[in-house]
Amino acid sequence: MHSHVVVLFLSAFLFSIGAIGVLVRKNAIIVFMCIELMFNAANLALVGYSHFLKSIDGVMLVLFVLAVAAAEAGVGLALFVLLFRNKGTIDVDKLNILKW
Amino acid sequence: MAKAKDIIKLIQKKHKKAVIEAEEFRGDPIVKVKKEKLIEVCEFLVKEKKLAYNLLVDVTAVDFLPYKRTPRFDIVYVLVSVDNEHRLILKTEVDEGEKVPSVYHIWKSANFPERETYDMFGIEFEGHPDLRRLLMWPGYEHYPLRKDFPTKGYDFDKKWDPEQIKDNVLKY
Amino acid sequence: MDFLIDIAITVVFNLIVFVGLLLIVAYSTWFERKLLGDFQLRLGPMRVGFHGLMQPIADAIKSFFKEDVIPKNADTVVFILAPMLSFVCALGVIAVIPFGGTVHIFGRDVKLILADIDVSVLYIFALAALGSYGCVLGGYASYNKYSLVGALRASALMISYELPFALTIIAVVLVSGTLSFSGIVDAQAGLWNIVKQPVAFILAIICGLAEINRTPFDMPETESELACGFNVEYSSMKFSMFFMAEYCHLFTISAIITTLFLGGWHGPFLPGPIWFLIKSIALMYFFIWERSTYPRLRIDQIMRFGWKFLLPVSLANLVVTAIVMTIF
Amino acid sequence: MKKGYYSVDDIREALRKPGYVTPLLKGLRYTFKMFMSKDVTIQYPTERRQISERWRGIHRLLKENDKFKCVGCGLCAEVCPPKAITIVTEESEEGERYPSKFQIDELRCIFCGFCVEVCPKDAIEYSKVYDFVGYDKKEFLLEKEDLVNPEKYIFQGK
Amino acid sequence: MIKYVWLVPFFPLIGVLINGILGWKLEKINKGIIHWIACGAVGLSFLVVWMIFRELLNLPPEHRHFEIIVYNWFTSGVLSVNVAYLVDPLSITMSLFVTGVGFLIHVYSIGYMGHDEGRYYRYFTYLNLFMFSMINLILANNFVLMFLGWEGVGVCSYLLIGFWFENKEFASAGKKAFVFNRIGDFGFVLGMFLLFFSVGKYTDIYTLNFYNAMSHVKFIPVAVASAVGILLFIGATGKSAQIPLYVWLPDAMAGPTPVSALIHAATMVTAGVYMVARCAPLYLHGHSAMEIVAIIGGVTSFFAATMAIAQYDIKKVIAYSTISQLGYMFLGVGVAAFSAGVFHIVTHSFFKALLFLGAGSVIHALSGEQDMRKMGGLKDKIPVTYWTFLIACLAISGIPGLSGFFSKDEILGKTFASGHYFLWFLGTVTAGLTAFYMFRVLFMTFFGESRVEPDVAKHIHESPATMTVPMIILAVLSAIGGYIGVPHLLGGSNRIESFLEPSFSYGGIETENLFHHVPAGTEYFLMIIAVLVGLAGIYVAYLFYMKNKSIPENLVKKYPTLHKLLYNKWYIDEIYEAVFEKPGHFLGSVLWMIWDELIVDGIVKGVSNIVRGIGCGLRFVQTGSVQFYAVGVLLGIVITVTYFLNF
Amino acid sequence: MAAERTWKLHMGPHHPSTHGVLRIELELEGEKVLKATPIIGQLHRGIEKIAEDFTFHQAIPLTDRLDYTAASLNNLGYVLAVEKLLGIEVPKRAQYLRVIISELSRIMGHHLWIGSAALDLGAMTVVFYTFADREIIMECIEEASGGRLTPTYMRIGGVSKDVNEKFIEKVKYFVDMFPEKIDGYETLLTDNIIWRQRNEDLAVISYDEAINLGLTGAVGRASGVNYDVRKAFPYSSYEDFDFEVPVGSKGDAFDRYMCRMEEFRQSVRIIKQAIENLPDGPVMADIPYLNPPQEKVRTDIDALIRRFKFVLEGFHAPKGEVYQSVEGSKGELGFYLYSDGGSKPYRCKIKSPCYIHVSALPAMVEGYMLSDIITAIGGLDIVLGEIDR
Amino acid sequence: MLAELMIPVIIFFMAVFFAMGSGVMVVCSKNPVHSALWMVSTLFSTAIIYLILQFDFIAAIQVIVYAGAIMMLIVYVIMLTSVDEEVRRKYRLRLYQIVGLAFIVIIFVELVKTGSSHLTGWEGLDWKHIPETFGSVKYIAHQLFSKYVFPFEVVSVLLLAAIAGSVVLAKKDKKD
Repeated sequence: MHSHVVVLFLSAFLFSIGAIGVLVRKNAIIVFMCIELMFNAANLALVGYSHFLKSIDGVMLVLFVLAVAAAEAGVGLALFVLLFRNKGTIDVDKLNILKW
Repeated sequence: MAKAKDIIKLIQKKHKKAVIEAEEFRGDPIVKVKKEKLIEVCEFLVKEKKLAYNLLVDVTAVDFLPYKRTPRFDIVYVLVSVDNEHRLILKTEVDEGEKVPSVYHIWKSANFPERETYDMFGIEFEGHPDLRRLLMWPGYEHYPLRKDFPTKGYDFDKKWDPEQIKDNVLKY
Repeated sequence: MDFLIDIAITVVFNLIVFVGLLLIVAYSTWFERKLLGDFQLRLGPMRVGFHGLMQPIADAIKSFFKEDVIPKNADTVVFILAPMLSFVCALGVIAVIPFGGTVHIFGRDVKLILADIDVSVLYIFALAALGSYGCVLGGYASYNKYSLVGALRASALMISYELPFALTIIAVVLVSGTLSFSGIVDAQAGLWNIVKQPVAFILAIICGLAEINRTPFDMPETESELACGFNVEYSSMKFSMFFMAEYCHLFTISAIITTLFLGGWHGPFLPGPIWFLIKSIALMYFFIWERSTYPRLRIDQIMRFGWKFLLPVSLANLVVTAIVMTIF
Repeated sequence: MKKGYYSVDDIREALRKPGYVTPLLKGLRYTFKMFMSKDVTIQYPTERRQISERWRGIHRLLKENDKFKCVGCGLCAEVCPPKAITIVTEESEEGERYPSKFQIDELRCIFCGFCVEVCPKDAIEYSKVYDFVGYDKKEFLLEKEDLVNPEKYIFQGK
Repeated sequence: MIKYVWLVPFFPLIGVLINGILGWKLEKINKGIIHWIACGAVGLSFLVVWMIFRELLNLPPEHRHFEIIVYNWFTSGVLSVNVAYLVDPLSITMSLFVTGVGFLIHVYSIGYMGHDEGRYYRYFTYLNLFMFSMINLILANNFVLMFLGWEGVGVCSYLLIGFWFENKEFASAGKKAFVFNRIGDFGFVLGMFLLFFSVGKYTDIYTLNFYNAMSHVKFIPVAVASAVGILLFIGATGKSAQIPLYVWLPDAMAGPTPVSALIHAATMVTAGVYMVARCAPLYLHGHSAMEIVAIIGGVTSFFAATMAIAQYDIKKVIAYSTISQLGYMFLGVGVAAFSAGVFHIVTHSFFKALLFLGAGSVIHALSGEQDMRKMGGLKDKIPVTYWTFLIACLAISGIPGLSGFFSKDEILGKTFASGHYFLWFLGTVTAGLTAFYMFRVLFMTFFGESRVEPDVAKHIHESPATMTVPMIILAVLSAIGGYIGVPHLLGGSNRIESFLEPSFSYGGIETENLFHHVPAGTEYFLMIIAVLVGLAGIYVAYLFYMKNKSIPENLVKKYPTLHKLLYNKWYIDEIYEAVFEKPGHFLGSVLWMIWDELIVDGIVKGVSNIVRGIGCGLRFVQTGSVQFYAVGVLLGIVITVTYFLNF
Repeated sequence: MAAERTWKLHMGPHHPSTHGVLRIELELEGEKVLKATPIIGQLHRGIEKIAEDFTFHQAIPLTDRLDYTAASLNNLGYVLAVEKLLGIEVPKRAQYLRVIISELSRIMGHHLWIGSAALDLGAMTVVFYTFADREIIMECIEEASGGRLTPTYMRIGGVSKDVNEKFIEKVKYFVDMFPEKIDGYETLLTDNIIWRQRNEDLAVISYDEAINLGLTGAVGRASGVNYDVRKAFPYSSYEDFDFEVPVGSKGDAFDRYMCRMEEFRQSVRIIKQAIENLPDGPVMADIPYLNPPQEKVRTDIDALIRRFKFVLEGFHAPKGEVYQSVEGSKGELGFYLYSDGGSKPYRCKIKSPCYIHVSALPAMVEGYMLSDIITAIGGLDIVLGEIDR
Repeated sequence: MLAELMIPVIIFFMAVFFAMGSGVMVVCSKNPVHSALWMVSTLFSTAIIYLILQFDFIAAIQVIVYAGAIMMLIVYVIMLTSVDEEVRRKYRLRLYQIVGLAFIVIIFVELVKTGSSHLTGWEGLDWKHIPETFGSVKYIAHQLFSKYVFPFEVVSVLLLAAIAGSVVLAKKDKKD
């Protein structure tokens, strides 16, 4: 067992935790953070494999994931601010007007 | 700078019925008008080109309790014309419990002085947008500048109890 | 045995550097008060020791024995965590700054730098990023409107000024061809970067001022507006941690700019560390001087200045540098 | 514009000319000039300012021939706006009136100078003592013997 | 320099990009930036062309042929098309005057369009786009790239005719131009394909490259070559406004006058002639096509001239004159006098552009008035315009010494020499008519007493320098431009013919035996006849419109039918409407009712109804709760992960 | 449903830049001020009520405590009002001395204003320079009266003591050296782009609005209200001096600043003229019912009796009412006195300029940012001692 | 030397456990700010793991971009939106959430099963075999601007779009 196995385990763990967070938390920002956590788990797996396979490709992908996460954070948080301004809440249960 | 006498004459001419008394003291015209005609006179004072009293300097009151005068208070308005550079002391009489029309809509500078007069003498101004206690705290019962208020204050020796006025302050 | 000596040297060296840094931080408060006094026709601290030399120590003792107040509604854990975070991140910067050449001691070549890592510049940014949590969390945890506004301003300021600062430094990195501070210093052995990058130097000073929240960019604090901003509820040692973090920043930003632009520890006649200190203190002098002279800007003006002036200029500087580097 | 008034607009306009950077540098130069000039601080307890002849410090009761000049007329107590002076007048065997009690509450005193001004006998004057400190309110109630030599209250430092 | 020929279309393209993307902003900042960019782009192109031209002159004639491949555009089976530019005398001559005249008209536009707020950038963007397309058309080394330019100029023409699109009439004029161009283009595309396949079939060389195709055109049957030629010529009639597709050009005068000058007089409309000249070997091979070209050209020139006589709109007269002159060019190329045709393109572009610019200047001075009946006596008020206009009129009338004389005479001479005597006769009559109607315009506009409306009269002013300077330059060119092609007969060496000759002769088909030898005396005679006819035209115009103004009215009274016929342009528009538009409309309605409504819509709506039904069922899944959806995503992940990890 | 976008902030009474114990209740959206309500009264001492129990003479020190940054100006206003009530003329020398002292006070007031206004905006050094210069004025005033902050120099009918040579020397020294110092302040502030950016187009009050809100002094003049009591109703020989009054036009904080900076120069100009043309003569009017001079009291029993009468009973003013104002360092400072013929003011109303200015604060700051309130208050130059009285 | 080898291993495992713990706390914290702080510590621990795996650059970028910028932004927005919002509330899992949790467990098991195929006992960090330049800035930069230049450009366009998007979103309506 090498380090990358541990890293992969950690990755799986964090991914699951993040998914649980997305599923059960009500605060949209925490949901958002949990998505970031899942991203991070994916990054960990990529880095782990990159390290294991001695290939830089995984790391490069991590860079792009970071950039995407940054973009997502920018737009997503702007959306939350807007939501809060207009609706007065960022509770995902109450934001279900997209129904029909 | 027009002579005080001319000013008095002009006001008397235009508002014969409104003026109760008018005199000149130490070079300044002093005119006392009826409370009911106050707004009318004030508007005239602002609009008349020869007078143009566009600056309301002060509003205050004088309490005549020791003299047992029936309209107990004199309300005093000090007016200045910036362009013509002359002054006027305009007065009106009001008894306790009566209301005076507010001149806020003519001179916005009447805002604080009228509130203060209400605060200190208990004279209410009709039409003032925000007639609250100004210098004294909200919930204070007395009117300090009335002549029957001792300079020491009523509760000079009373211990200050923060709990007692806390509610009032919070209400504020 | 060699291993033990290695460890001993490392430990002793670390101790010297951090104790020295703490001393410098402590005395930079004295330095600032003295200088401000002189700029303002006053004397500054005079009572404790000769010309108030013991004043920092007296202050430290005083702040230890002050009552430590934690507001009733405060987020206690965060409230305690914030000053520590701030202070640690401020101290950590010194680890990558080279303040001298190589010294021969116990038969070993010891580099006068705590951690000669090859991504020092990124390390600095990482610490700066974490350090600004200190302000933000401190302001948030205090449960006070003034400090919350201070915290919001701090985070806005940090986000806006990190960017031009980074771009400015990247221009220097381009010129030097390395991300490591010791490499940058070595690259300046002949010609200082201030000559190659004068615009970047000025930009770095401006952004540096904003990074360490000093006038005219002292938005998070603004004692006259927010009554001290994010640290309004802090007292005792926690306050002095913020305070020391601030002065530590003052020194470290001087040290960083010295390293990046003023040739680091290079200089004739005197040994490296001395030169390093002289240059850093000269920069600190400038920062204090400037503080005594200028009023502060308003938050929206600062934002506008940062985004509409500093960012384009630093970007232009970077582009021009890159083009010039490519051509020559 | 009326006579005797002038507009500041053109001064304001002229300010726009120097630009952005030069005035900032000029400011730096000015503070540096001040940095180089002499400080004005006085190291207070050890160093003291030259104060004027008319300084209104703590009161001094003057004596003449080892007796207080004061005849206890009470004008000073009367004129005192904050009522800081307490005076009790008695008559001696020789028929001279003198103050049996002359007390000044230096915490109430506002140092307006009226008492000195109205004293018909020039019996009270101001000393130059301005740093009178104490730990208790009672220390500030000065009796007439205390007022003879107020210099003893000068703060000597630690 | 020749290998940088791609710079020529590149500069206008840059202008298009800058003005097109940033123009709305630049216009708010400073209008100057826009026209500096636009004119600068064209000016730079002109410089490059000039340098290439100089370089070309220094080479021996047989080496004056280059193909610069920029990049491979696309390859599809046997067909490989490059973005490649052909540099030979013909293309360079064309691009030289296109960029030159284009530059002058750009400059002129600064003054003319200066008052147009809000669309200034758009105008210059279109103009630059036109230059880009036109240069592509000219410099293209293959049919596809040429077609790109061909379509591009059509689009620009459409955009610019409808530039003031608030006016519905103008907008529909643009549409009309576009539709007629489309008809022509259809023929052009068909011709292109036919050429491609026929050349491929008979020689196994599948190519659309001009040089390759033309070199092998002699191997295909004459009938096929004729068919190709006719199809291509249909395209040319569309673009160059020949019978039967000429009707759009008079209406195209709705656009701004500089546009009329540039696109509808000097450059775009000559594209057809250029194309025919470019395909010279093809036409020489399929000579019945060439006959048709000549006949159509001659007839068009005559008809258009007759129509021009009765028009009162100053721009329309010039527009018909353009059609007529284009007819001349086609006549020239139709009798295999390619260089003469191209020569006429060049001279015509000078004086016709000048005429349009002059007309534009007049219109500008009269605040938009175009009716000649409301002009008159402008000679002294706008002297520069008058003198330049006069030069142009003299040039177009074929007065010896001016450019029109040489080129026109060349065509007429060659027509005569090739044995088309009737066409020669038509041409000569047309020459007289040309002189007549041009001087009619001149006299009605500049001489006599003023008929200008009083409130307009106050504002009459000479145009700004940006307008007059290009006019003066063009006037000089109109005057001396003909000397590049002084025929042998008059002691010249006809340099343009010898310069252009290599461009037509690569097909391996001899042209010499097409022309009879005409004795010098006959030639002189023909020349004199042409000149005399022209002078007679001028005199008649003088008689009618200066000396005795009642004559035209009397004539109208005397021959009302003829006048009506001429004034209504032989009722061609009405005929077209009756023959094509009405049945077309009917056919369209039928198709719309049956095909569209019933079948197409039926299918579409049926599908949508099915989808809606499914959606009605599925909408209960859509709770609006993000986390519910997340469960769906998780389900997907579970399936995917399970599949990939276990199977 | 929409979230509450605004929040409330209580600025003061313990806030570093409210210049005392002013409290402002702010309603903010982000950092934008939607509503500002000044709440005053925390320093209310009832000076008007106390004055009713004092004789006219005794009430003089009370006025020192109104605008303590320029105390002598308040003195002047009060004694002028009493003199007007009594109808007495003051000797020329006393008038000139009053002018010198009051102009020095005005400079003192402006010194404190510019120092604290700059400190509010973070320019921490200016306040020390101004205090260094203020010290010189303090010394002058100390030389004349014996007091520094609250000199109580004016008396009804004149001034308390004649000045000595040292005073004149010191004033002359100050007048010579001060213009250079003003240039110094301007180097640090006026020219500074940051200072300009913070002040320009801020808290704008138009002419009509200014006059309607009753703004006077530099605040009013910045909006173009060309009203200066020294010019409109000259008192205490101000008509003798050659000076001009600066007037702005935009009415923003920067115009207020500019007007005050110019007033510095004009005050120096007045002091220079007064100190050079200081006439000889007595400094107290010789009126029977006023306090007789000490030399007479020592020798003359009649004077002694007058002194006793003056102190114990005070003088009886004629029945009537007057309003007298002076140009204070903040604006028109007026005293309305009603006398019922007794020896005490029956009613003494103090019209303080800052009081009116504070009432105009909401009109100034609404729509600007949180930081701008600080600038606006700094530009208003308020003193709570005067507002709350 | 044993110690030299052991120290990174210890740090590695500490970081792993710390990351796990903080990850759990991100989901469990009631206060969103605390949640964000735990998130920062997760990211920081992850950065340490990257560091031990010798990806210095990625570690630094992780801290700067993730912990520094993104999380700072999140903290900022939390402060803007829900500082005073009541977080304690009755909570009841819905059916779909329970189903989702089951799915998550499945995924976790699957992932661990795959990852643990080499689960044979600790053999140490295998960072000895990695060439010195592997994770260095220079190497990554070379790769980024040669092999990955197209994704790089695409991501830059994405960021640009994100900037435009967030500006448009955050811009206040002119109407009010």
